[in-house]
Amino acid sequence: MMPDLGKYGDTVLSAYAVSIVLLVIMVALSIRASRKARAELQKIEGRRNG
Amino acid sequence: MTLTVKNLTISRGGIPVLEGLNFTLAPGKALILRGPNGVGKTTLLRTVAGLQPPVEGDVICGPETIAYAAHSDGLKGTLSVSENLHFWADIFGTKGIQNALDGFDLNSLVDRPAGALSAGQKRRLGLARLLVTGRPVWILDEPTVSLDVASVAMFADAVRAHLSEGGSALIATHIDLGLDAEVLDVGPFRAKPRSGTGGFDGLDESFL
Amino acid sequence: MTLTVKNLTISRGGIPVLEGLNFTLAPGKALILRGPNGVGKTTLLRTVAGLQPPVEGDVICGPETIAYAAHSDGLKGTLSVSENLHFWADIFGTKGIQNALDGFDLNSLVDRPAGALSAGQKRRLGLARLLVTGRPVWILDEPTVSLDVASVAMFADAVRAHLSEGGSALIATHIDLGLDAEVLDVGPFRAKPRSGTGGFDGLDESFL
Amino acid sequence: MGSIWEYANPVKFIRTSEIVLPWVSILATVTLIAGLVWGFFFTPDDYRQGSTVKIIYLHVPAALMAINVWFMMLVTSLVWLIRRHHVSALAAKAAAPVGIIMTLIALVTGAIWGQPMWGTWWAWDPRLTSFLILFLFYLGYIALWEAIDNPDTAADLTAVLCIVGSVFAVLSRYAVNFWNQGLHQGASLSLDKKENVADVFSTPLYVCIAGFVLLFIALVFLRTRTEIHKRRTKALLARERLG
Amino acid sequence: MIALLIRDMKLAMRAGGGFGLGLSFFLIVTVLVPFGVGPESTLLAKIAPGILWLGALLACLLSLDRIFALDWEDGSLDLLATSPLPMEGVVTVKATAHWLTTGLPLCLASPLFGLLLSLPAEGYQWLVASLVLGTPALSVIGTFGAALTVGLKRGGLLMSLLVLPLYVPTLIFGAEVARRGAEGLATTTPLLMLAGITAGTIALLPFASALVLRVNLR
Amino acid sequence: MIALLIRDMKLAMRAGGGFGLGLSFFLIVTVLVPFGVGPESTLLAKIAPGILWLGALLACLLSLDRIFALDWEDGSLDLLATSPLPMEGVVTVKATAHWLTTGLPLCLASPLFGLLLSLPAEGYQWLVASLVLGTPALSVIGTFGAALTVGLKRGGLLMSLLVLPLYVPTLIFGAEVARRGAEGLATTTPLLMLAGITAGTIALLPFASALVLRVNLR
Ligand code: HEM
Ligand SMILES: Nc1ncnc2c1ncn2[C@@H]1O[C@H](COP(=O)(O)OP(=O)(O)OP(=O)(O)O)[C@@H](O)[C@H]1O
Ligand SMILES: Nc1ncnc2c1ncn2[C@@H]1O[C@H](COP(=O)(O)OP(=O)(O)OP(=O)(O)O)[C@@H](O)[C@H]1O
Ligand SMILES: [Mg+2]
Ligand SMILES: [Mg+2]
Repeated sequence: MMPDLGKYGDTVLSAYAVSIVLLVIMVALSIRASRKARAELQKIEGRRNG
Repeated sequence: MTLTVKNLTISRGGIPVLEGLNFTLAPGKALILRGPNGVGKTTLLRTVAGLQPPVEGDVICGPETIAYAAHSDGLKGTLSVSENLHFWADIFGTKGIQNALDGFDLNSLVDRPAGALSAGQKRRLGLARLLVTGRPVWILDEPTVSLDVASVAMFADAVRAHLSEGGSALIATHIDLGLDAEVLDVGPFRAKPRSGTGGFDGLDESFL
Repeated sequence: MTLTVKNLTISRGGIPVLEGLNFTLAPGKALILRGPNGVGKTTLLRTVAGLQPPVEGDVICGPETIAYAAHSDGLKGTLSVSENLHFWADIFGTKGIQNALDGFDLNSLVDRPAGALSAGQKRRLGLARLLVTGRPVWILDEPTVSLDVASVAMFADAVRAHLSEGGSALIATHIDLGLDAEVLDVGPFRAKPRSGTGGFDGLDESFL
Repeated sequence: MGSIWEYANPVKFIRTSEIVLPWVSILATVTLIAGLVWGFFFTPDDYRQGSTVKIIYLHVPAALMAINVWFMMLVTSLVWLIRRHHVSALAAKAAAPVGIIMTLIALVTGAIWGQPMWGTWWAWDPRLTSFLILFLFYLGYIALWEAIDNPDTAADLTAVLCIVGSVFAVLSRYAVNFWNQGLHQGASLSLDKKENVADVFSTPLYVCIAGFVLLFIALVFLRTRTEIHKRRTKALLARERLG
Repeated sequence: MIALLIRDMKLAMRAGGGFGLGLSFFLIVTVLVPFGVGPESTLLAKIAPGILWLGALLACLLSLDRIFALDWEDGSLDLLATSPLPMEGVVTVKATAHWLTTGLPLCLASPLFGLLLSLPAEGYQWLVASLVLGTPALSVIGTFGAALTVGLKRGGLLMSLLVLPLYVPTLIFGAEVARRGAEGLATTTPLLMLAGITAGTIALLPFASALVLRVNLR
Repeated sequence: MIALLIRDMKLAMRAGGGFGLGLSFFLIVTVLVPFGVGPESTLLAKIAPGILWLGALLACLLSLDRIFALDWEDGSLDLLATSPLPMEGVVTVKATAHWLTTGLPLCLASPLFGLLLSLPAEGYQWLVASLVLGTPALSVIGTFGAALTVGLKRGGLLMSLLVLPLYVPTLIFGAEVARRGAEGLATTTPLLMLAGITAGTIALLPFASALVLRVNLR
């Protein structure tokens, strides 16, 4: 399955690892912030309407 | 020279604070603004002075007619009293500060650096600045803060003299100045929350 | 807890401004300082609070008994009202700010950053700080600046409550607080030029 | 009616994005994973660069996005200044962190790639240098947003910064080129190989680029929604306090 | 406008030194460099033009944050905004005052500091020329940064962050002129570029600064 | 005291970034150096330790002037002076907060910046060690300078002028450690000197700062 990366294995893998980690962190943070913002808004709107 | 405010809504920090304000200020008249702390007097004065745009409505008034005096006096502590006044006189293109010095009893302090004045003396200097602007419409935010009784009277005299020369004044204050002026309580103009409907339907450009 | 001032001479910028001051402030009492602008009230209060040394005479008072409130309030604009109060409570080692919030009607503003308060709201917060210090002797320099009538009454109530708990207060002010307190006019204590030779008789605020 | 500006209304935007967002997200995930898997597992090594050529599937899309995101911010900033549509200001705010992450990915993958290719992590090559400057612009832009309380003021100031910054970014690009002419032949050698990138490499590369673009779109939708929600929360809270 | 310029110069003088301070900072940076990198004069000569330009830039930067901050704090800025002066005028005057108190003294004193870093003899004229042409741009760009961050507490560091990337082109061309000059190479192209940048910023940036300042006063 | 520390850290954070800003300034100085002196990596490697130390020093310096200035302006300092905290405590806390928001992040990030300036591989550990040992001294000395100039408008530049000469010994030994480390030489002597300076300043300078501050409050 794993392709043979030759002597540059570390290089390629670390590049992928770093990038994917950065992407995942960014997506995760965005989703979390979105959830939080929405929940907070709902709480306040609930208070206002109810 | 008449200042007209029409159907004005003003906001602070993105939130409307006063709405539906209407008044006119004719030459020779003074208008005293009253209202509890935090109701929006300072915001109103800043809007009228053109420092912030109104949310709705208009402030109609000739160009270059307004002299504004805020909570802080805009004094430079390292410049002397006369240098401070001369500076503003130059900026507003008027001549002579003697009038201003006399009006607020600053003659004995002319050469003192403004930083070495007491709170009340600073305020008197700040008010003296109004006399060197040569502008007809005075917009004053709590002008008598820190002033003793004698100085308050001195200030009231200055306002009266200004009015008698055809000027006008819009003053926010919590104390009685002994001026013969109309009083506007801004309390009733407090902005009310928009439509009571919930959800996002009420969402407009101000996110309310 | 009694604060005693004995034969005090104080100076500002190297020039004596008041001299020969004597008074005592017993627990449960308030003393109002009056005097025209620039006579030296602020200087006197700073000296009593220990911020500057007296030229002559003594200020006698127990250690760590004084809470001082100056012209400016020492608020951090980026911290919320409750954070500001909690900070001072921690510094003075007292517990709980609820009392202070109630005393100055700040409950609706607790989470607001102090920078987004109006002038009067800021001042109320500054005064609320006194309640969290837990100190018996209050030294207040024009505490009611920018306050509306209702807030001034609120402040007077707070002082009365403090006095009834055995505290005391030394207050410089130009307006009538409606407190049942002794009044000391510092005008007569103006420092006189040392040598009585003529020419100096015209001494005024600027010491010329 | 039907004008594109309608979508700049917050309500309309929230409604539309509600529908669009899931689809874009799915599409983005699929494309990105497909492209990266293809690139990583199913492409041959380059005869000269060996397996390091696989880094291209991250490096180039990220680098392209880094520039394009800034460009998008420039456009939305102009829209805000001219037409004052709040969504467009908030979209710029939402995009900036994505842009800085893209810049970071381009820089980091480039640095990692540089180690075997040029024997150094970092060289003051014009292209690398101008990317570093772009990174700084992003940093300043985001810091300015964070530093200002009043949202409209922040929108105005950051918009002006973005426009002025764009001009200076372009200027810097020329300055940097002038400053370090032809010092790094090694860099231009490997960077200018675009023409002879064979199809085996370029097709998955295009898929990856598409994946990054879609990911960006999805993120901007999501984050702009977040910003709108936050704005409304703030406004409501403030209103409540006024009583 | 003249009144404002005079006042600002007066204030700069009164506040303990005025001219002197920017200069002393420049001096100290130049003096600290040998402590940092070691005293070999060949090495120093090589980095001298760059370091001198950097020092000038940092000296400018350090005095920037107070361009508007003081006027903001004491309320003068509000009052100026309601005065007959157009905001663009205010901004231009502020930039001019900043240059007169910082840039100009640096230009005049730079040969002296070149001496400290063993700058080669051919370099002096080009160093001065590049500074004279370049420092006005530094002041104008800096005024923009100061206008952006006025009213923010601890705005100083944020302002540096915003301003420094904007300084890059000026620095590159300026230092390039000085470096080429010191090495006896042709300096026309970078000199022209430098002049272009300065002219462009002076012509356009004040409008952006005025806009931004008005927004900040709201 | 803890309350004050926490408040100061909070303020630093809220004011748009806190930690980030000192760091970004450091980053920007390091980035600008190559623009000034040119991109050759051998030259850069040679001056890297010195420049990094200088950058750290300037980043510290730039954030100094606000240590007391803000508290002075809004009156908190008067109030703190009448609080149960001893002035020495206030000063120490302020220095600590400054170090935590400026020095510490610089230490942690310095290897990255070493990379940009092609610092040789052996240099990294010594660079970090010297910064960890030296930056506390920078903060403490800086606090003294800030205490001296509090209350002066435009005190920023004057303070730099006062503080920079005081920084010289720290800079010399710090940069020496980093340079010797990068060249693979023995570093014990300068390291010991650096540690001595730091220990000495931490032990003694707060008293001087407190004294000076009390005088300034009068
Ligand atoms: C930190 C360092 C680096 C940065 C910031 C950087 C930046 C960029 C940018 C902006 C692009 C896209 C520009 C365009 O398509 O016109 C690009 C493309 C590319 N880079 Fe890098 N790069 C870095 C290091 C490297 C290294 C070390 C290599 C390999 C030796 C490399 C190889 C490539 C290749 C092959 C392309 C695609 C070809 C092209 O579009 O011209 N890069 N890089
Ligand atoms: N930056 C800000 N962000 C949000 N709200 C603010 C901001 N500044 C002030 N406010 C709020 O706006 C309202 C109006 O403030 P304003 O200063 O105009 O009141 P004011 O009538 O002048 O009060 P005072 O008599 O106390 O001076 C207040 O409730 C205040 O809390
Ligand atoms: N730094 C200074 N140098 C010299 N004289 C000063 C300095 N600061 C204040 N003064 C002078 O000292 C005198 C006393 O000032 P002080 O501030 O104590 O007056 P005050 O009674 O509080 O007045 P106010 O009611 O106006 O606040 C004033 O005449 C003032 O001009
Ligand atoms: Mg007000
Ligand atoms: Mg006073």
